[in-house]
Parts: sequence; structure tokens; C-alpha cells
Amino acid sequence: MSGLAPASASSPPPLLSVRNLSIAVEGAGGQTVVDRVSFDLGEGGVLGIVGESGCGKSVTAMSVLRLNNPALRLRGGEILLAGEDLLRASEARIRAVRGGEVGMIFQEPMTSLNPVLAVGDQIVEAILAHRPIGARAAREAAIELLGLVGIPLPARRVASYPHQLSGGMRQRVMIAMALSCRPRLLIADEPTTALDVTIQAQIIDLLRRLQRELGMAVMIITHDLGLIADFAADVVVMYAGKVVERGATRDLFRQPLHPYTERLLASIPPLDRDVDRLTTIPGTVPSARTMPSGCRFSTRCPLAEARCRETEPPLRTMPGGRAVACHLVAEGRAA
Amino acid sequence: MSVPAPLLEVHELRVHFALRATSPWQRSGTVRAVDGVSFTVAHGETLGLVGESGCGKTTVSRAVMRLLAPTAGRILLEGEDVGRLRGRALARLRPRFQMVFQDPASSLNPRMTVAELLAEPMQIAGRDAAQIAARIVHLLRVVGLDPEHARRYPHEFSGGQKQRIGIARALALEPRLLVCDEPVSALDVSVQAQIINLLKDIQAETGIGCLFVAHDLRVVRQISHRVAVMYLGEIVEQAPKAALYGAPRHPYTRALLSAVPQTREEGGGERILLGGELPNPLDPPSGCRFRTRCPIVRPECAANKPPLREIAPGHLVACHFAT
Amino acid sequence: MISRRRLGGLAATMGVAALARPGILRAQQLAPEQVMQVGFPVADTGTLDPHIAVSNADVPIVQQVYEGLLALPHGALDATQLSPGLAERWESSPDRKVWTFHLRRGVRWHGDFGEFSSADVLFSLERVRGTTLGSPFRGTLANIAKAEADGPLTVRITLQHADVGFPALMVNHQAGYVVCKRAVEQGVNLRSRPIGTGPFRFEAHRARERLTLAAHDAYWGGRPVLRQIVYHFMPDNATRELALRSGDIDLTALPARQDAVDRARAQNQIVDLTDVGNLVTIHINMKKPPFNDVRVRRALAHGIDRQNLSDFFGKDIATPQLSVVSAALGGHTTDIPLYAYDVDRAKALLAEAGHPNGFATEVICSSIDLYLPMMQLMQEQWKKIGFTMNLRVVDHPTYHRLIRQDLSPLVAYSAARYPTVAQPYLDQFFHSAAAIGKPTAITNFSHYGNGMPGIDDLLDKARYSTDAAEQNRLWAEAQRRIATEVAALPLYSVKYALARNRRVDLTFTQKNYVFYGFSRTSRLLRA
Amino acid sequence: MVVSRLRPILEDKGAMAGLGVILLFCLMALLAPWIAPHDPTTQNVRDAFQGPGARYWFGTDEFGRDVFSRVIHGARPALMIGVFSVVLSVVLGMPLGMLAGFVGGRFDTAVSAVVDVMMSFPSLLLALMVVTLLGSAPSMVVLAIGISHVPVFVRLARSSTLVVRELDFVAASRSFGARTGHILRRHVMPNVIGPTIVMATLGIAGAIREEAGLSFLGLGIQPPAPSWGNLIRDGVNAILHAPTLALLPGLVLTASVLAFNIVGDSVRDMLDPHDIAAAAAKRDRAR
Amino acid sequence: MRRFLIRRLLSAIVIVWAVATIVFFSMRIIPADPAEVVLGEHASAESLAAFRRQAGLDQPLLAQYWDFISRAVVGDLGQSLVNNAEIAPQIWFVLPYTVVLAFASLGVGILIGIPIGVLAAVRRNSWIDLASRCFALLGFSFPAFYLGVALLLLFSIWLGWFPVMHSIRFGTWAEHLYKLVLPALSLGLIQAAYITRLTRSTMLEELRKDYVRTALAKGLTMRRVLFNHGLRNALVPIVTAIGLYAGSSLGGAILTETVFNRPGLGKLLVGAIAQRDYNLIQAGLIVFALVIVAVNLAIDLSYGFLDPRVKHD
Repeated sequence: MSGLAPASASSPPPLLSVRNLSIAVEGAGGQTVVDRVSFDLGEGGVLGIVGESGCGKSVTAMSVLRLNNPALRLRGGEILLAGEDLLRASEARIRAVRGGEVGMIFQEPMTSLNPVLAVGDQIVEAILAHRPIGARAAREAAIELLGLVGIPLPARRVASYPHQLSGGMRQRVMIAMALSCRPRLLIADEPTTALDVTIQAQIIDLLRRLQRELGMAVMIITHDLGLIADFAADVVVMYAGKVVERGATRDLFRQPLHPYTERLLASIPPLDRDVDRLTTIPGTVPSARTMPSGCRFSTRCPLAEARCRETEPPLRTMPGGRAVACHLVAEGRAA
Repeated sequence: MSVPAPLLEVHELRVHFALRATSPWQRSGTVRAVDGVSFTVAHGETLGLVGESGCGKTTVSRAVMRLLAPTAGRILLEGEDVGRLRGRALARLRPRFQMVFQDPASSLNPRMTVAELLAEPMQIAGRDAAQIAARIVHLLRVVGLDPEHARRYPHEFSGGQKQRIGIARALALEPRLLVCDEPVSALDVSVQAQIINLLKDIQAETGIGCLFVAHDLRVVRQISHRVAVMYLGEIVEQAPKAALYGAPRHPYTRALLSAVPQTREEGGGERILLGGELPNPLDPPSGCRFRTRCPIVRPECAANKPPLREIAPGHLVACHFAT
Repeated sequence: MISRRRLGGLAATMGVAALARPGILRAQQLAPEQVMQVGFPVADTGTLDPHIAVSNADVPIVQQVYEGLLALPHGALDATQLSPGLAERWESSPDRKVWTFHLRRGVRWHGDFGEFSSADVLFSLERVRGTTLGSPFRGTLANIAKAEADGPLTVRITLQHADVGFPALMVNHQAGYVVCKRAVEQGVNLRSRPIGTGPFRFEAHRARERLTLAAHDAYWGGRPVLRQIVYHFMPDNATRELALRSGDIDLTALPARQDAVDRARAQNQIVDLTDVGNLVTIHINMKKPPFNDVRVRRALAHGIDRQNLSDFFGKDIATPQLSVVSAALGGHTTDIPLYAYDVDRAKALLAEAGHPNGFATEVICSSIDLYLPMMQLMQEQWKKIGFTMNLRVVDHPTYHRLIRQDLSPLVAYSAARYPTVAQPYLDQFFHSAAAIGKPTAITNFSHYGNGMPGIDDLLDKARYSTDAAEQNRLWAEAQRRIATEVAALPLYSVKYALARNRRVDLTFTQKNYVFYGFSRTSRLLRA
Repeated sequence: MVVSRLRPILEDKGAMAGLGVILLFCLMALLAPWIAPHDPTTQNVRDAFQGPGARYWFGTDEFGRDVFSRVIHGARPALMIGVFSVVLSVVLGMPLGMLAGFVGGRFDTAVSAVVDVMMSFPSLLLALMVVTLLGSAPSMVVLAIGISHVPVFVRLARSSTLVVRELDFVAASRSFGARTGHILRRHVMPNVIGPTIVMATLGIAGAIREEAGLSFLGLGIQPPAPSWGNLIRDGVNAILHAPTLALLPGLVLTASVLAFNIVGDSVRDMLDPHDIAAAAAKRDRAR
Repeated sequence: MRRFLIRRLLSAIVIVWAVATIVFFSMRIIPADPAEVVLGEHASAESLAAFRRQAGLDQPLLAQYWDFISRAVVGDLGQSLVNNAEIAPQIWFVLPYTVVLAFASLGVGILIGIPIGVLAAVRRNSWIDLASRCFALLGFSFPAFYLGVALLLLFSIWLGWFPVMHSIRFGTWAEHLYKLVLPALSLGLIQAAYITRLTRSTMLEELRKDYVRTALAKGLTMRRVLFNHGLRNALVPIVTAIGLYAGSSLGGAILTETVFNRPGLGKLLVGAIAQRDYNLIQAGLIVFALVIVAVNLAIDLSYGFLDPRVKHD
């Protein structure tokens, strides 16, 4: 694969650079869940990774902090954080990165918080793991953080347990925890999926505000295309473990190049008008058993040709910083 | 000629749950999950019931299906009060209303083959074996599956296919009312569209009435004729979908619609960000239940409960200030 | 044979001097702590009321606390050698119908119950004779016509029938114990809190753990050497054996098995084998088919291999017995039909009785060590003659209930009776009045004499006979009849094997009590 | 996940060994009269308390009976009581638990209360009481142990039912008009039976152990019939001079209990009773 | 909380009453009575009748029942039928022994079981995991009484390190502890097996949970994640199970007390059953029920401290 261009021409040199990341299920012949994934995220940028369930987006995100299930094994590639390869860093170093330079929030705020510890203690714990300050100061900092993420009465809420908080509040606590050491990068793995739409809007609003105020980079993983359109500057679309398309969000939504991206966008039911029939993508995401040899989308692609089923299209950089993995697009025959 | 009874008429439905403490640290009380909900579904019509989690929409669907006993109110199916029936009398009516569940992984018994799954309702209804076998083939075709699949087990199918099986099973008894409880929320977008299309096709073909419960406003718009919005156990607004989506009157509906992440050209109107969270259903606010989060709240909202009133033909709103 | 006639005279010549006199020891030869640790082979005591206590769990303790008017020799149930107890002397009218006892002065009851007097004796006699208490020894005193006091220190007892052996009943055993009238009147429950005059007084009882006796320093015979006797309840054989080895206890009872005796000896412990104790018999319900056929009963008798039994228990332990009156009792005879061990003869008898292929019967058996091993041996023996005895093993209390409901055709029973002559034993087991099912039932499991000829006539005649020779003749005749009819199968008598470490100096010979007793002078030596 | 389903080979070997041992014990029980070198009740008083040796592999007891033969015959009551008592507790407990879990309400409250009371008591104590009341014939021992284990199966069936009851396929079946009996049979039972089989296998182990405990206290199988428990009890009485009399039968007892436990464990891993719970948990998770 | 406690206390009373009633009536249908135990071979119909009269056993059943219940309510457990001793002091004497044994064996179980269980869960499929599973399997395959016998034989008889039986002389506390070692081990090792297995499986389950990932993502050390997060959560099911097993471990105590000839509630009860001492059996079972009800209540209350989720405010 050649010419890995920066995700956006205007952004500064990448803070995070994922190169040729490949991850497979442990054991010989284990299914490859992430296949040569590459993308960059600049300092202070917002990158969205989008795809349907099982496309490998979460695995990719988890790999940054090496938090994947041990049954998943790295097959190759590197993840550079400001030039340092996290995949090969020492245990101590990766611990320092976790919660230090890189913060992370997860999908389920209910289960992602320890149910038997007060939320304040969980934040304090994160602070103490990285900053050489006393317990008292850490507690002060925790209260401040809770205030920062918009939790009312933070001095009282600091002693609450997760179950005493609503879903939105819990996610705010998660965010406070992830921000406790002012990370340069925040990874948000489906941060609003478990939340109701009104709460979801609050959280995205909060993330957007914090990203601007703190000037940190955010990598947001979601299946919700709307969310990406709303929030991310750049977007990576994944399908069956591979990046199929990459580019600036505005461009990509205005003119999706890859047939998958295009169809995916089309299948979102519109909110502002009625359609008789929704656009669909026939079939289902291939499983390990049914993974086609050529383009992985070929089984469902309306434009697929014989070639698509035989050879895998490389991710080709297009003008304007876009990159697409499709034979037809490369030849200008699609989209 | 008298006006025919609507397919489904729900009147002042209430479902309350008693919470009993199981440890010394808990408290008990009554959750008013559904508190006075009324609506109708006509033959061949789809009513969308939307709301956020905990608003009671699923409870409504389960009460309509008589999987829960209503605390009060009437549920009339073609004029017969299924809310009060029990035992055999209820079983006799069962074939007329069927349900599609949210999670096909849980609603299909993993130990039964597709054929067994589809046969079960018909066996219970006492159909004979030959009839059942023929109908299984037919049903699989209707939902776009290969009759060959009848011998397989649910785990051999993808999520979308499982939901097709679920729909086929719900159709087995040729019901007149289909209650769908979040039938596509467990599915990926691309598959979701397939199922929505399928449901629409079936309705067009059979004229079945449908109560469609979901939290996804996009999906609800595309499948419903009319939409009711629930908040904390009550319906706050109910209208034909064009009216509801085009000119929502209740502040909650407006906020809900504006909170949906927008793609591309949709990105219109001003964002209304609701503060706070859903109140504890054990202890709902007085007066208007939405007042704690309402952007246009006024003191009288705490004192008086706004009635659900018709402000335009077929457009009902429960807000003092809606016009 | 006991010479009853000599008893009175002999007793008159005995005085305090007759008490065993301990050798004089220098102080350093005595152990500094005179506390006797006893490994008591039961789970717990039942009742410590001397007029109720019958079991091996109770009697050895009662015996340390209570006394009678006369005293048996220490460690022996020998009515021929009575010595003064609470009575200093005694005499009878020439017709042996009126007995006068002159009581000891200054005997103090345990605790604060004052001095012993004739009132206590009369009270005790009435207590046993009355029906309220339900003493099992009531029958023993049936011959008493009246008992009266002549001042605080004299008691006169008038009998209905002359009885030369009467003093043997007024001893520190069973009916003869004297209890404290005042204590009972003050509401002391003698079952759990015994008040006696003996050298040791009751101190404490931890149910199922231990019972402690302490020295009664005001004992009329002098201050006891042992300060305390602690009975640790240790029903488990191995535990006791181990405890004796480790020195945790000073003395205990061994299982009635030769190997236990041999091991104790090998461990340099003193083993005391008491004289013949209980006689083990199997009573046959003569009313139940097929046992109502005497040929069947005889076949069973021929099927008994007594050698096998004594092989099992060991030569030191089991002594084969041929008559239902054991060799240890006065009146025993072997001039009876003896059924030699003869499998063929037994089979022939069974065939004759219509069981050429043998037969099977369910027999109820107690699970305790006294019965279960023995019955297993008998089961094997009788299997050889074609009699299949299916054992239904039940726990001991259930056993007692079931056999009293006549539910088992064969009843194994191990017993000894006092006084050690044939009469009480024969009365309780073979008199028709004692037959199971009657209101007066005791332990006549064979129903012998009940609705069939028996030996009631002989027993009634012998009971108050003053002619010893005549008595013996009657008893012998009774044994002959029983043997001929095979109402019961006498098997063997067991000796009790007791063991102590060498520090224990009883100062007398342990002869035929079921368990060790202690005298005022018993002591512990320095190891 | 495919990986987690592939069990390490070592474990399968363990399960196979366990099965082998169980089979061995079954054979032992079936063929006892033919494979035992001596008659288990034949006495040879002069040979009492022989140590283990060529003639008597496990030595002899106080009657000179061959302990090895008695151990072999002891497999009969052990297996019989083990299996029958568990069958009894399953037959009584499973339907009751399913019904209580499914019907709920007062019936459930009542059943649960009784179960709680019974669970409060050590099952050995319950068995002890039953045997005391009814006697210690083998059938009564089966009854005693069986009854004392009923609560375990009631609870298991009830809790599995509570999980299954909430699953949508039960709701679906009810929406077709299915009656309780049909749902219990068709949907609940297949999901309850797996964990029940696991528990039953482990229950056999427990029942064998309990029978031995009862016999050890002298309240189980009564001599001269040999049972492992009363062999140990007899052995303990002779523990000073013939320790193998208690040790060897005890080892055999432990081996059989172990075998059932191993197999029970493997069955548990294979059936993984968590899958229902996992399915239920998954349902709550919106995508 | 007060309402809950009242409800629990009421149900405890009902449980104890039910136990007492069931035991009372069932004890009276058995085919043996204490009179025969006490009077034994000399029992005559007359003396049996007298004994029963004195013990009140000749009263109508309901009268006996009423007498028993009305006394029990005020804490009077009556007297032993066999030796007439007051029952309450007997139970008070043995109860501490059983409680101490239960706690000691639980201590052994926890001290061995939890660390091994945690270690096995962390090093899943390692040799230590394999060893822990072997230990667990062996542990609950060993009948407690047989383990007791084996320990006794090895440590007391062959090696002579520990005393063979319990209560010859009351000694110092050190001596008491010394005598406690073997009984506590023989019960404790078996409990350790249960706790090991339970800890391992709950830890495995907890370690799969999302909050562990969160804790790791915060940059915490593995040890902190294990103990502050994993084990803290795993304690809830572990404590529940320990409570559930409280009954059966007390059952193990029955046999252990018998094997080691150690005073205790279990041994008292077994003896009482053997002697058909109704009053003692009733009293013992009531106390047993009380102990277990108390344990369960304690465990319910402990949730409030172990698991903040059960507290609603």
C-alpha cells in the first residue's frame, strides 16, 4: 500500500498514526478481524470511525491502548502516538499512556463503571495513577472535573455510586475520568449508543465543547452515521475489518465514493420526508466462513464484477485527501 | 350503517408495578409504568409509539399483547375487551393479534428448528399437520427466506434473517394486528432498512394493522401512518406523521426531533438541548410530568396536569401552551 | 455356693477394721495432683437417681456417691462378704423375719443436708416400694411387710416371708441405696443432682462431656485421698484407647475383645478382667411359627458353635455358657439337656419339622456393640444349618421398643441380676407374669409359661424357701425344663476388660463390677 | 467464540478418566459377586485383623471378613443410593421449582419459604432426622438423602426458570395462547434440564458422600451389609492397630465421589448453563 | 430498612416456629422413647409408665406441644428427658465450640480459597490454575469425616503432633487453639475447595466485565485492578455463597465434631438423636435454626456494605 496521506491536508503532523494494523483471532487460521487498517489523526483533530457491527472498529480503537481481549492477537502493523509505537511499548509505559496521554470512554456507562466504588473514588484513582499529588488534592481535582463535565452539585455527587446516577450522568462521569489527566487524545467507543436520543445530544454537545476547550484530539467510534456527520472532521469507514473509505466528513457525506458508503448513507431512513421504499444493502455482512476472496463487499455490491470477487482492491488515495478501496471508483466507474 | 369498531382501541390504560424490597437497604413503592394511555389503531394502519427508554412504550405493547395484566383501562380488539379476558377465552382471541419482538436472539428458542418455531403457534391453535407444513413454506417465502432453511436452527442465521423468522412466526396465524416492539433496533442500518421494507410490503398485501413501538424517530416516520409520543407513562402528543414531524407542538416532541443526529442536507432547525434526566418513575413530578425538563415551563405546570387535547383534526397535545 | 446361714454371724464380727487398709506411702510417692481422669465408655449418663439407675452409664457413678446400710466388698458384687455401711451392726429375729439395723452416728450428707438418720432409711425403702417413682427394683423389696424406726439410729424391718438373704438387699446396690429425705423434700431432683453419703460427692455435669465428683471431706470413713474423679464421656473405643496411651486418662474400659486386652498389656497397662458379668442369651418367642415347634428350637440350639463365639471375643473375654442361669450365679447347673454343636443333627431336626431346605426369618437387632457383632456371628453359624436370619438392624432405643412389642421372633439379651442367685434372673425372664404383653411384663420374651406349661410353680416355691438345698433343686429343675423346651439359648458370658495405667492404685481388687469403682483410699502414684 | 469452546485436551482426559472410574464402579457393583475374591459376609474369625496382603488385598476386619470384597460389594449401596436419591430429588424438585419460578406469586413464595427453611438445615441433619424417623433400611436412606436434596433442585429449576421466563420466546409462546404446561414442557424444561443434569451428576457425588456420612454415624446402611461408610466406621474403631481398615475404603469412596465430580464439572462446561443468562443479558444491550 | 428488618424478623420467627413444630410432632411418631433408653434392660411396664408420667410424656400431645411452645417463647428450653439437666446451659456450653470451629474453618477456607482462586483466575489455564482446580475437585470429593480421620491418623497417631481428642482438660487459650487446628483444617480445607472454585469463577466473570477494562484504561496496575475492582465485586457472590453453605458447613461440623470427639452443637444433636431425647433435639434444632437465620440476616445486612447497589436512597 502506498502513499499514506494525512487524513486532512490542513491538519498538523499526526498525533496518532495507525499503520497497517492487522489483528486476528488467536491460533492458526484464526479469523482476521482487522486487516491492514491505516489512518492518521492530527493534534486536536476529530476523527470518526464508522461501520456496522463486526466491522472491526472497536477492535481498532481498543488496540491503541492494548485493551483487546487476549484471544485477539496482533498480526502486524504499528500504532504511533507522537511517533512512539504503542504496540511495542513496555507494560509500564503503556500504563502511563492509558489515562495519561490517552483517555478512553466506552459504550456502556453502567457496566463500565465499577458498581461498588463511589464515582469520586474512581476518578481519584485515575488521577493518582498518573499525577504525583496527594489524595486530598486529587479529590479536589475530581470535584472540579465533575463540574467541568456538567454534573450539578459535584461536591455531593463525588460520593455517589454509579447506580445512583442516570445513564447520562454516568457517561459524564466516564468522560470526567478520561479527562482527569488532560489527555492529548480521547478515544470514545460508541459513547452514546446506550443513551436515549435527548441524552445523546447532551453528551455529544459536551464532547464537542470539551474538545474545543481542551484542544485535544478525539477519535470517536460509532455505527451512527448521523453522529459522525455532526461531530467528526474526518471519517474512516470500515467494512468487514477493512478500511473502505477515508476522508473529510463533509466531502464524504456529500459525495460518498465507495459503493458501500454510498448505500449505507442511503439506507438511513430520512427524518424530514417520507420515502416509499428505503434503499437497502442486500444480504448480510459476511462471516469468517463466508468471507469472499476479493473485495469483501463484493457479495453485496450491486456493481460488483468478476474482478471484484477475485482481487482485493487496495486503498487508493484520491484527490482531496480521500482514499477509497474500490476497483471501480479508482477507474472512475462508480460514484 | 354503523361505524365499524377500530381494530384496536386502548382506553385509559394503566399498568402499575409494585416494587418490593428484597434487602434491608431497599425501599418499596409503586411504579406507574403506564398511566392513562389511550389510542386507537385502525385496520391496515400503523401507529408508531415513540419515546425514550423508561417511558412505558414497551409496557404498553406487552399489555396490549396481554403478556402483562393491565391495572386499569380497557383494551378492545375489534370490540372485544382482551384486557379482561383470561384463560381459554383469551386464547381464542390470541391468533388475531401477534407480536414481533426486539431481539430475535431471545425471542426464538435456540433449541428449536425454524420449522418447529413456525409450527408452534399453529399447533397451539390446533391446525392440522399438513396445513402447517404448507403454511411454513409459504411463510418463509413471504419473509424472503428459502424454504430449505426450515430445518436449521436460529443460530445459523444472521440477525436480519432471525428477525424475518420472527415476523414469519407472528404472521403464522394470520393476525389482524401486529404489535412490533423495537423490531429493528437490534439490527444494523443496512439490515434495518430491509426489515422496514418487508413490514411495509406485508401491510400493503394483507392490510394488517400495526402498533409499532420504537425509540428511533427515523424508523417510526418511515413506517407509521400516525405517531404517538410517550413521556413517563403518558402520551404527550399524537398526530398523523406529517403533522407530527413537520410541526410538532409539544416541547418534548420538538426536543426529541431536534436531538436526532442529522446527516447531510437534513441539518436544518435549531437544536433544542434538553437539560436534566428522566425523573424517577417511582416519584413522578406533579402536574405536567415533563415540566422538570421543559424549556418553556411556567409555574402553573406544576399545579395542573395538561389534558391531552385535540388542537387540529387528529392532532392531540398534552401541553398548556400548545396551539 | 453361698452359705446364707453364715451371713448374719459373719457380719456381726466385722467392724470398721474390715475396710481395706492401704499401705502407708511416703508423700513423695503420691502424685501431687490427686485427680482421677476416667475414660467413661458411654456418651452420657442417664439418671443418677440410685433407685432408677440401671445402666452401665449410671451405676458406676451412683455407686461412688451413695451407700447402703451394709457394704459390698470394694470392686465385687459378693453378697457373702458384707461389711458395715451406714449400719454399724445388724441382727435378725430367729425366724429371720424381723431385721434390725443399728445406724452409724455422725454420718453427714453431701452438701448442706445435715446428718443421716433412720428417717432417711425409711424414706428410701418407701421410695423404692412405692409406685410413684416406678423403681425397677420395686419387686426386690416385695417381701417387706413393714419398716419402722426405733429412734434416729435404729431401723426395724419386718418381712412377710422369712429370708436369710435379706441383708444382701440392704447393700450399696440397687434397692439398697439410701437417699437423703430432706434433699428430696426440698425439691432436689435426684436424677440430675445426687445427694449421698459416700466418699465422693457430685460436683458438676457437662452433658455429653464430663461428670465430676469431688471428695466428700466429711466422709464418715475419713477424708478420701482422691480429690476429684472426672468421668470423661468417651463412647468411642479407639478414642479411649488412644487417650489411655497418651496419659490423658488414667483408666478406662476396653472393648470386650481379646485384641484390645493384648494391646493394652503390650502398652504396659494393667488390665483388670472382672469376673463373669453379663450372660448373653437369645430368647425364642415360642408362640411364633416356626419357632413354636420345639424341633426348630432344638435345631437352633444344635447350630450354636460356642467355640466360634469365644474365638471371636477371645479366651479372656467370653466364657461359653450352657444354662440360662450362668455359672456365676447361685443355683447354676449343667445337669440339663446339652445341645452339642452338630450341624447335621440340626438340619435333620429342621427337616423333621418340615423345613428340609431351611427357612428364613427377619430378626431385629440392635446396632450397639454388645449385640451386633454377636448376631452377625450367629447369622453365619445358622446359615450353615439352613436357617437364614435376616438382620434388621435398628438403633438401640428402637430395639428396646420393638422387642417389647413382640416384633422380633428372636431376642438377643445380655443381662445380669442381683442378688447373684438364679431366682431374680429366672423370675424376670421365664416367669409367666413377666411375659411381654402383660401389664406386669418385664423381659419374658419367650412367653414361656404364658399360655403354656412353664416354671412358675418352681419359681414361686423357691422364692422364699429357707432351705438352700431345696432352692437349688428347684432352680436346677427350672433350668432343665427351660433347656428341654429351649425357651432361650444361652450363649456365653462376657467379662469386662478394664485397663489402667500403673499410677492408679485402687487399693483393692477390681473383681466383678462393670466398671472401676474407687474407695476412700484409692490414689494416684507418682509416675 | 470458537476458541473458548475448544477445551484443553487435558480436561477431556480428566473427564474420560472420571467416566472410566464411574464405569468401573458400575461394573464393580453389577458383578460384585463374581469379581470379589471372597464372600463379603463370610467370617473367618481366626483371620481377624490381617493387614493388607496377597490373600486379603485390603486386609480383614474383626470377623476376618475380606475387606476388599466388602469394598467391592459396598459399591452397590453407594451407587444405588447415590443414583436413586438424586433421581428422587430431581423428580420432586425440578417440576416444583419450574412451577414455582414460572407461576410466581403466592405459590412461589410458599415453595421458596419451605425451600429456604430446608436449605437452612445441613442436608446431613435433615437426612439424619428422616432416618431417625423412618429407620435406616436402604429405601429409607434413599428417601432421607433424596428429600434432603430436593431444595437444591427446586432452587436450581426455579432460578433457571426465572431467567427463561423473562426471555421473549416464552412471551412469544404465550402470545400464541400457549398454556403454562406447554410452555414449561416446550421452552422451560429444555433449558432447565441442562443445569439440572450437571447438578444431578454432582448430586450423586454428594449423595454417595452423604450416605457414607450417615453410615459412618451408624444411621445408614446397617451391617452385615457392607457399605463404604460403615466400613470406615468399623475401620475407625480399629484405627490404632489396623489403620488401613479405615483408610482404604475411604480412598475408594473418595475416588468415586471424585469421579462423579469430575464428570459433573465437564458436563457443566459443555452445557454451560450460563448461556441462557448470557442471552438474556444480551437482549438488554441495544446496538 | 426498619420495615425490612421487621419483616425478616417475623419470617425468622415463623421459620423457627415451623422448625420447632415439625420437629416436635415428628419426634413423637418414632418407635422408641427416652424412657426405654434410660431404663434400658430393667425397664418394666410399670417403671416405663412412671418415667413417662414424670417426664410429662403421658400428657395429650397437644398439651405437651402447648407446654413446649409456651416455655420456648420465654427462652425456657426445658430439661433433657434423659438426664433431666437444664438444656439451655448445655447448649450455651457447646455453642461456642461450634461457632469457633465454624469460624476457624471458614477462616482457613477464606485464607486458602480466595488467594488461590484469584491467582487461578488471573493465570487462567496455567499450572497454578490446573492445580487449583485439582485442589477444588479433591476438596469437595473428600468427605469431611474421612478427611478428619486421615488427618487424625497422620498428624496425631503417626506423627503425634496434635492431640487426638478434644476436651480432657481445659487449658490455656493456646491449648485451645492447638486443639482446634485439626478439626478446623479438616472442615476448612473442604470449604477452601468451594471458595477457591467460587472465587475463580466469579473472578473470571468479573474480569470480563467492562469496568475492568475501564480501570485498565485509566492506567491502573493489574494488582490494583484485581483487588480493588475485581475482588471487591466478586465478594458479593462469594459472601452469598458462603451464607448459602453455612448450613452445609455446619452439617460438616456434625461429623467433624464426632470424629474429633469435640464438644459442639452437632455432636450434642447426634447424641440426642441417638438417645431420643426429644426435648434436647427440639432445642438443638431451634438453636440451629436461629444460628442459620442469624447468619443469613447478617449476610443480607453485609450486602449493604459490600454492594452499594442494594442501598436505595
